[in-house]
Amino acid sequence: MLQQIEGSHAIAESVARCRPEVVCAYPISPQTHIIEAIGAMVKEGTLAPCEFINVESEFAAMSVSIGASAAGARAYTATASQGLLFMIEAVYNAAGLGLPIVMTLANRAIGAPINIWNDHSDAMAVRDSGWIQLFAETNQEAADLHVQAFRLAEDLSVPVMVCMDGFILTHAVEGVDLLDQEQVDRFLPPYEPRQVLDPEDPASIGAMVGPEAFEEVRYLAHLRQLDALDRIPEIAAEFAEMFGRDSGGLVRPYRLADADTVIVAMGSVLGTIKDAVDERREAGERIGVLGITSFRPFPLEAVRQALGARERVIVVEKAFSLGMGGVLATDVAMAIGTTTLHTVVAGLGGRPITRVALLDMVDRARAGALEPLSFLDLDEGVIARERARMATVRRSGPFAENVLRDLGRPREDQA
Amino acid sequence: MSETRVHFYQVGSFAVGNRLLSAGERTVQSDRRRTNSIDSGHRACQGCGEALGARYALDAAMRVTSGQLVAVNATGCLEVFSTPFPETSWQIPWLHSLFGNAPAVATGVAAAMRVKGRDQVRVVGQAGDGGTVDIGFGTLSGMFERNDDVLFICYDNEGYMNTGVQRSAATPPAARTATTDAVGPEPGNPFGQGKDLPRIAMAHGIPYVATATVADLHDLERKVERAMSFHGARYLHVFVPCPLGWGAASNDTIHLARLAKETGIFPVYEAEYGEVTGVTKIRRPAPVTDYLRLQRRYAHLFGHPGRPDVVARLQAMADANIARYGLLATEEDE
Amino acid sequence: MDRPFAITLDVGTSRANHTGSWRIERPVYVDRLPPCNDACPAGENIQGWLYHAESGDYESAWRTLVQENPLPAVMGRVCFHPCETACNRVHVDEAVGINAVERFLGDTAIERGWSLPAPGPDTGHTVLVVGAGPAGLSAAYHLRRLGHAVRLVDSSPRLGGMLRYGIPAYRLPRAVLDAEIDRILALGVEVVTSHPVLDIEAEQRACGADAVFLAVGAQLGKRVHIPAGDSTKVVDAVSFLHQVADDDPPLLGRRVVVYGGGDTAMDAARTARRLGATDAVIVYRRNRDKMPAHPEEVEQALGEGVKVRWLSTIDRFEGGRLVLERMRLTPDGLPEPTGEYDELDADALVLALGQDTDLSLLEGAGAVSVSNGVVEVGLQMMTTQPGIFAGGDVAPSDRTATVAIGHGKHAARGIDAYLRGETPASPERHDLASFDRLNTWYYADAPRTQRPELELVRRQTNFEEVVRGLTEDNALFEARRCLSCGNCFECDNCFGVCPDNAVIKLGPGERYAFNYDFCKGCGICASECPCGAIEMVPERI
Amino acid sequence: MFQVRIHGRGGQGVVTAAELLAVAAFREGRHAQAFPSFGSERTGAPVVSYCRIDDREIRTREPINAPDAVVIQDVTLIHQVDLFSGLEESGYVLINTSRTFTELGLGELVERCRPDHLMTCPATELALEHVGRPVPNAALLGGFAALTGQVPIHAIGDALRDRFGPTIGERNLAAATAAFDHVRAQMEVVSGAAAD
Repeated sequence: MLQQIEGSHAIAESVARCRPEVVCAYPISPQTHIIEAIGAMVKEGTLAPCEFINVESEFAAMSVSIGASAAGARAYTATASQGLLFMIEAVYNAAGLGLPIVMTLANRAIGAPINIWNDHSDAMAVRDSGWIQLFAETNQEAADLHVQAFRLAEDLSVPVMVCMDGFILTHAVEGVDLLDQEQVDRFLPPYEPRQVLDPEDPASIGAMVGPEAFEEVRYLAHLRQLDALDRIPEIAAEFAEMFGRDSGGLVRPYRLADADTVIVAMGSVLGTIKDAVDERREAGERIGVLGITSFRPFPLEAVRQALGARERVIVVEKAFSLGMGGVLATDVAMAIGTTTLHTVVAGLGGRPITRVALLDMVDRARAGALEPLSFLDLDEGVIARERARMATVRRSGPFAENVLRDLGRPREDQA
Repeated sequence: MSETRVHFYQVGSFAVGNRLLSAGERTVQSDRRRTNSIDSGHRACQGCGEALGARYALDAAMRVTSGQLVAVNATGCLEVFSTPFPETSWQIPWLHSLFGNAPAVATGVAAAMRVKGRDQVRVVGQAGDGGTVDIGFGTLSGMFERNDDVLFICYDNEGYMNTGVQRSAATPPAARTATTDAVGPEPGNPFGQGKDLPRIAMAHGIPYVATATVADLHDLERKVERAMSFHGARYLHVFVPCPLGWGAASNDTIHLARLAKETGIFPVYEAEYGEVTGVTKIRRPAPVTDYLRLQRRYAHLFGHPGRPDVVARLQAMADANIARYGLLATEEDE
Repeated sequence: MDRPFAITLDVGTSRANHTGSWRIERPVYVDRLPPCNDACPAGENIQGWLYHAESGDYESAWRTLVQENPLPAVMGRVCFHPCETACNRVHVDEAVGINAVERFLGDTAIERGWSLPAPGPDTGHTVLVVGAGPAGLSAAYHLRRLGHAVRLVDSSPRLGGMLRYGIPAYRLPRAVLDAEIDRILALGVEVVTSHPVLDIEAEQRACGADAVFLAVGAQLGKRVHIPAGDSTKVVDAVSFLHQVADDDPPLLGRRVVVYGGGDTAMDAARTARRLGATDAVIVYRRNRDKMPAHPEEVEQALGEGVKVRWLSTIDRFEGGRLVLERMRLTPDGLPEPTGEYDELDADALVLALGQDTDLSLLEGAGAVSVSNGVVEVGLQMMTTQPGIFAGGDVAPSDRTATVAIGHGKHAARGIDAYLRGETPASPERHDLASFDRLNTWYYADAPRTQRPELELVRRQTNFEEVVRGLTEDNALFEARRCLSCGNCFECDNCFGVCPDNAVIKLGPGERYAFNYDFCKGCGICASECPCGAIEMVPERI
Repeated sequence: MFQVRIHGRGGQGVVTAAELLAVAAFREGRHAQAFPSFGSERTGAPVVSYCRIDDREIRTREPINAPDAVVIQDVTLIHQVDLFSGLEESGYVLINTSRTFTELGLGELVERCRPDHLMTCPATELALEHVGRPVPNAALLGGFAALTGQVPIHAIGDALRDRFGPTIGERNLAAATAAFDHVRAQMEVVSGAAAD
């Protein structure tokens, strides 16, 4: 039923209809509304049976989920940013143990400096953890992806992280067509664990594995990720067939035909990018978009096919690897080989990514003026002044505060 | 002449079993059908107190629950020596996740059992002292505070033995560890530090808290049984000597645990809902030196010139325990 | 099983890892000789019968007991129980009351009419036993069990020797003695009483015995010369007690002095009290520490109002008055005269200064070597004349009934070997289970059960038995105080304390075995074995 | 390159022995590399350590599968561990024992290897005598020096003093020297017998 609803609540409703049995909650913006809503449903009894556990930290949230999942329960939690980092040891552990936990990651920047707004740094920090990471473009897709995520996780016995942009999606109130309980039940069978703690069939889960087998264990985990490359489109196709709606999949091409320039991105920014591309298409420019839904596993083949031999590919991403550059771009480069590739880091810490800026980016690329790694809307002045200050003052202090001071100065002081 | 009638069984209340005891009065460990929750072939040191403590506690819990038990284990010696691929020593459902999260994982297992309608399956979380009082403390406190239905057992050997004998917040004063060397004016672990976790647990007001040692099996098993009679968060702190970390003879493991209790170094008691309800009295009082001298981690306190002042402080700590818990038997007790 | 590779493991898999390879020492189960058994002159397997008594199986306990000693009810009263002196429990609280339990078993056997084991198949040999005291009775019993015919002769009209004629009835009721003697005779013993043997070889020839056991005891009271007037009454304790036993007590008067410091002196003084003496005074030349009488005997005598003049000798006895010389102890503990004198009124003086043997019956047997008034014997109690054995007070040893019973048993075995033409093998003796091998923590604290005693008033006037027996509860309690030194009693400690689950419990009565596949040799089992029945030995190479 | 494998039990100073050997070689201006094997085994379990000695820089990090010498600290391992795996016929063996190879049931080894390369040394007894504790490793290094000639005894002494300080170091060196003499004497007997 289509309704105008806050993103977080849409997720809560969607997750609830997946019949999670253990839900762990620890507040951190911007995911808090999700678990608040689920908590209320458990408390009032509309979601039952379900254990809603107010834990004392994100580390405990993931740990409780691990225990619950290993004991055969469908486990769910949500976090963001620092919370994800605080639970990171358990995040890796859940994947290593092959426990099909589903977690919503309301993407948010990582401090210091502390910042509650959106970017993808948190997701990138657990890129190699063994979790499947799916990025939602809209709240509709986010809601649908959660249903698919439980199915995928439990099929493969791999945890799945549904990434949705914090605030931009979680706090946006827009139309979402939520599946009803009957529909979800049709799509998502009850959880049958691959391994479970059971007094009737005891086993030791979580053994120490030495050099003799560790590599194989890791390779098997990798193969499971590769299996997911098949399962993700299959599940999306099944979903589309059942509910008549495209959600999920590996990649999401947009107006790629004959495009010589393609912008690659993940998450909510794709909408804005599509608007910009439409504008240029109308002007006759051969430009298109490739949205990446499955970041892990990374669909190398799908990206290669989608991008083919383009004149230029611009990767717009909300995170980067300090001292190196684009994270998504590196993966895209791996897929497309020699095609000219630019990384544009954008929207860090919640900075708006505007169509104007995007178009400017495209222009510069066409003009050969776009660096292999560039930062969208970077305030060059601030950078220059801070660098100068650091060059002259030994105890220059933390540059985060300096930048704030710099930006806070009266306008006439700025050079 | 008055004759005292004593229910007397030669070694009844101290030894593991005894042919003269009725089956119900014998320990779980005296039973040939005991679970052996942690079985032969594990790689613990010779004379490992923790391996012994784990079997004692879990076998007792297995009996109480009729085998409906799941154990969650923190990283540490117990985990490493019991489950190196491809061999596990555990005969019960067992899960190891991380060093600092065993209480939370146990909470998750308990929640799953409850939601699945399998309330009869009980959950034990277990860790060494590092996994309990240090890195696992946050999750443990959370589990306590929520009163989750988990019995958490700390096997306290007073240090990080798995990594090569480093100090933990359970390391006693003056003990030498790899990170509190026996050098300088205050050799060994400093005085005035460390956590008294059983008392912290009591402060949470949880249904049951108890301390025990591997030297008193009847007491330990009774406490496990008592603990399992409650639902909610329960805590059992078991004193398990470590021959390697303490520099003690492998055959002295039980002897040391006994001395720790008899000297007052380690008070043995139990508490319900935050109030002490029972104390295991000292049977044969002994000075702390009897206990300390058997351990190389205290060797710097003895010999010439030795540190009688430090020994006196340790004795004072034991005396304080004796006074606080009333550990000395009175006429009435006898 | 379909488990995720490596991360999840099936139970029981660690048993593939044989940690026995870690071991440089291995525990082994041993049996050691408990000190009680070691100390028992009668060679009783005390721990063995206590083991049965602990579980309340008194008949098995009694049957184990009478393998060595056919007179438990008697010995449970009169034995001075060196077993209890040796008992390791002394170092914990008090010795186990072995003697009391023995008496309980003996009394129970009489009460329930248990029979001794049947005689062995007839060997065709006959053995002459001279003297029906404890040594002779013991020998007769063991000889019958070995299948030999026994001819038991005694000079007195009734059997029992010193048990009957030396030990007062308040210590050994005659009914008990008779019951146990009758039980031996029921095995088929030819008894000849009131038959003094004057010539041992003639006696043997006359009855055609193939061997002789000589156990005539030491029946002659020692006398010393004490200047005494005609009107004074001086008797020796052996005769005095014998007369009392024959119900023909001499008249000693109201003030009786007993001279000597042994158990016989105590018996004499206490008997005198019972016969109506208002004053029974023992005169002894040294102090209480040096007194040879057993402490509990002294205690009981004092409790009954017997008085003692310590450090005194009797100088003379005249006109109803004894003159005593005070003594003092040299640094070596020997009494020496002080030249100071006391006086003591007395109607009679009983000399209890020891006994001698009457070996005149050996005068014709020239090959039997006698020295210092006793017969020389070898390991199997054989004298220097083949075929003639001797034991009890006539042989060199402590003169106690328990020793005599042991002699009788050894002699019977020696005679048996002699008659078969064999050399008896001496059984293997285990190492002693000394106290330092025990881990006494595990034994419950339990003081010894005191045997109830007759009220003091009553024992001054009659010969009722002073020390009463244990109730069944008490006997059970006392038996369970046994530490089982050196021998496994299945306490399950080793089975419980092994961190590697490497001890196999074999089931009731079967004890345990080590699983050396997994034993790492830590030694906890040996340290925590209460009774020291596990030893760590270096691993074989 | 000369490669040594040392067998012992957890807690017996097996790793220390390899390290001391490496330090001794280093003090002689040679290149050396000592390393342990890691496992989940604890006190008492059979363990091994390794040492490489060469005149050139040692770059390889492979495990030692074909040692030139095997040192055995604890004879009780003989029937429990494949102690001589990968040992060539020309290899050296030094065992802490007062018995002979044949008495130890190692007749097969005696058949296969050079008699002057198979030596025993009562290292534990020597340690008790000179050091006062049953730690055989220092004495065995002395025996190793005599047997293989890879490091001189004075370099062993340097390593022991470095590690244990002058007092305890000297005591260990005394044990090592006694072991050196013991093995040397044994070798002379063997070579004398060979000459006969």
